Amino acid sequence: MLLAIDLAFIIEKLVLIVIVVMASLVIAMYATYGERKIAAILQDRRGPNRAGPFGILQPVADGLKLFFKEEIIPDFSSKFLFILGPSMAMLTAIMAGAVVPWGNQIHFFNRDISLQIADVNVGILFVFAVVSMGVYGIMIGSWASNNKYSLMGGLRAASQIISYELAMGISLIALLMVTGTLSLKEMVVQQQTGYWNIFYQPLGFLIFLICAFAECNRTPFDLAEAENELIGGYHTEYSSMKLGFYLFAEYINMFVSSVIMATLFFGGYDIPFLNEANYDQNWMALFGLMALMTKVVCFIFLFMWVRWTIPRFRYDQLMNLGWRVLIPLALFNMLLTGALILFKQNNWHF
Amino acid sequence: MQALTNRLKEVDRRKMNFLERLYLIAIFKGMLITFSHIFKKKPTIDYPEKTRPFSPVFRGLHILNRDEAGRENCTACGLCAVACPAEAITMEAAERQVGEENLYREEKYAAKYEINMLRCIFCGLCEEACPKDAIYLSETFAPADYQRKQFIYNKEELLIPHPIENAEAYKKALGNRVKKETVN
Amino acid sequence: MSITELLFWGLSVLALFSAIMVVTSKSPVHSILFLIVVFFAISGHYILMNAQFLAIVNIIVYAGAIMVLFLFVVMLMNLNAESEPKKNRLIQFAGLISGGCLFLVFISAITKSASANNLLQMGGGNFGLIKNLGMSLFKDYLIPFEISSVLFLSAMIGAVVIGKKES
Amino acid sequence: MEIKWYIGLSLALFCTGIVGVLTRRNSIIIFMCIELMLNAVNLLLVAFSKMHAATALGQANPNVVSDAQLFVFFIMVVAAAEVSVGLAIIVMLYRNTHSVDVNFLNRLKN
Repeated sequence: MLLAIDLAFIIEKLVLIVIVVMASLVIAMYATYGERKIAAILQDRRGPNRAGPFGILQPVADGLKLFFKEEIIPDFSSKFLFILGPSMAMLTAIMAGAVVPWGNQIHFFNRDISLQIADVNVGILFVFAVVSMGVYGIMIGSWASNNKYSLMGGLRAASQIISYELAMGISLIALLMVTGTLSLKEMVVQQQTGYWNIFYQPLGFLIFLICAFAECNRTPFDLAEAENELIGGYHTEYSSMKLGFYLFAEYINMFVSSVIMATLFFGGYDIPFLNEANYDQNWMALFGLMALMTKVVCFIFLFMWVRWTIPRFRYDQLMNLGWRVLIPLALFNMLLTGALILFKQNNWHF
Repeated sequence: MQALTNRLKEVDRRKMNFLERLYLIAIFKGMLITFSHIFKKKPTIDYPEKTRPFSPVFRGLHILNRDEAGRENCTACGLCAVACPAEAITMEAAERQVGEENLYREEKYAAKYEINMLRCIFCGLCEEACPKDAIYLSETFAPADYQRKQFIYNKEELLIPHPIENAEAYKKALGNRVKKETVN
Repeated sequence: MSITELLFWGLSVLALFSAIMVVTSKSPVHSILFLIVVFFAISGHYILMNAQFLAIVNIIVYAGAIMVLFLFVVMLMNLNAESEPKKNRLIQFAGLISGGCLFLVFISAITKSASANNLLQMGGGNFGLIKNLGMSLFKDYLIPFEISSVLFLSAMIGAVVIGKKES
Repeated sequence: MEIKWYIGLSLALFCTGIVGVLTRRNSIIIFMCIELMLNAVNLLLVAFSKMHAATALGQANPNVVSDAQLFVFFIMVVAAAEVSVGLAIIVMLYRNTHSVDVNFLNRLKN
């Protein structure tokens, strides 16, 4: 463990961390561009097309604009907490990338380098913990704003995330019963040799997907920032890059949850109908990464597609869906999975 | 009552059955509808590069016309100001001095001519009132400025460029519309 | 000093400092945030002892759920506006003294004990991993586990019943 | 690491919790101090399980070493249940008295 300090190991991990963080930031940046472009296309518009060819430089321009905006910190607000809020939102958003297997091992400088920052054997629980921490950024920021709309947004976000975490956890339990492991890496390896988990857990995936929408505060569950009733929700009082952090955190969350869903249910970096072992290791790792990214892009598109299709829920509808529909459904799914596994162990006899 | 359109739709208030209450099918249908819009033609025009063709009766910002020799047409008769329902036009007349015949077509001219573009409603009545063919509504529109007082256009801003000294700009300012009028 | 010891001392100082801040800070929201830091420090200790499952469950349950509830309640009540009336100095002093005395008594008892210098293997040992814990949880402790689920259910119903507005 | 440091740390945390309970009047903070004490005990239990691991692993039933960690698990379960009920009580209290001051409760009228 930590006792044996291997310098090359540390450098390798540091490089990986930097790459993952940078990649999440860049992807989040381009997710904002994608969001605007997709929204435009779905509404028969053109979308950003001024900055650079096809508006490709638009996120850079947006970022620069946010940087140079005036910073406003409201009077009476706790200044420290006001800054802590967006920082925590950003931190927790980035952290979940630590346990995701981005690809198989690559062979480089005579070393086998795993494309995963940490293969902890409670990987999925780690993701879960990070997700549950994500609400603090919103709550602290909203409370420190000293604004009733912000506070409303924060409270909504908190109760929404807590409610949907339950269903998410239960749907995950069913998945864990199938795979028998909590390590994301092992799950991917299992799916490489067998079938993807979506075929074993279609209902579980649906529940997980809905909960992921809720956890990321995306439409149709974006009540925490419902602009027509709460102005901007929890980030009403925020300006400049602190607002940028909140918006960025949302997109990073979206990216990370897409990666998690791709890894859990769609084979991660697995390329379907291809036996990876037959080909060169490094190339396969690269293609695996690209396969993962393709799946992720599909998911991000789904997120945006849904955003521009389904209108926002009312708050009581949201709670009803969470507590009265999703949790019983997830419990049913769990029981069904358990029963089927038992039957299978008994060779399909009672 | 007779329906105004044939798109009238009766609200279905029957109790929904289980499948309908799941909303999954409805959501899926909605998603398909939005997805189909990806392939639709975009009605948006890339505005500054491409512009829509103007209608022949389009009324934009005013220009004060000159004749072929570059002399101002306006005689400061004040009919346009009288015709203006928004009272956006003010002017002061002056007498043409000897030696200014190449500047002004007639012996009276407008020493000061101002149009408040924030008051103007672009009705075109000034154009109709003018007996001397001096004022036209051009195809320029959407002026932008930083101060309100900049929107009171004075004579220098309104005058069309000189047709001989600055022929190109004159043509451009004349636009399609004025040409058509001259053809008629 | 090895890196483990360094981490131990760092986490301990962090935990103690935050614990003291929980007790002394004026605003309940600050108290809650410091308590979250304490939980993280304790989770760090669990990881040092290779109790991975407990570390992550500690974060999920305490930091992720319980403290969110606390924060939620404090925000609902808007307690910041109301300044807490101080207990009188004498009682505070007495509380501090009695707590300190308890600490000293325990410490002196511990230092006298023979096993105080028993070594604790940091890291290593796989019984803190989820597989082994799950094995014994669902074999030896099945009944307590089920009972605790009933406890949870009753607590949930109880909370709903208490929180309901009387009509 | 010697066990005494862990015992010292847990004791310090525990006593901080006690001092908090004794000196504060805000019931939410008192509640939080109780959580702090529970966590101190949890830490100690895990440390002890780790200490006994070395000796117990050689024995017939090596499972006993994880008992302490399961205790911690159950303590967390009970703590979660306790918090949900306790906070509900505090919210009701606040609704009725508009205060979370425990001194306000020394008379249980009505």
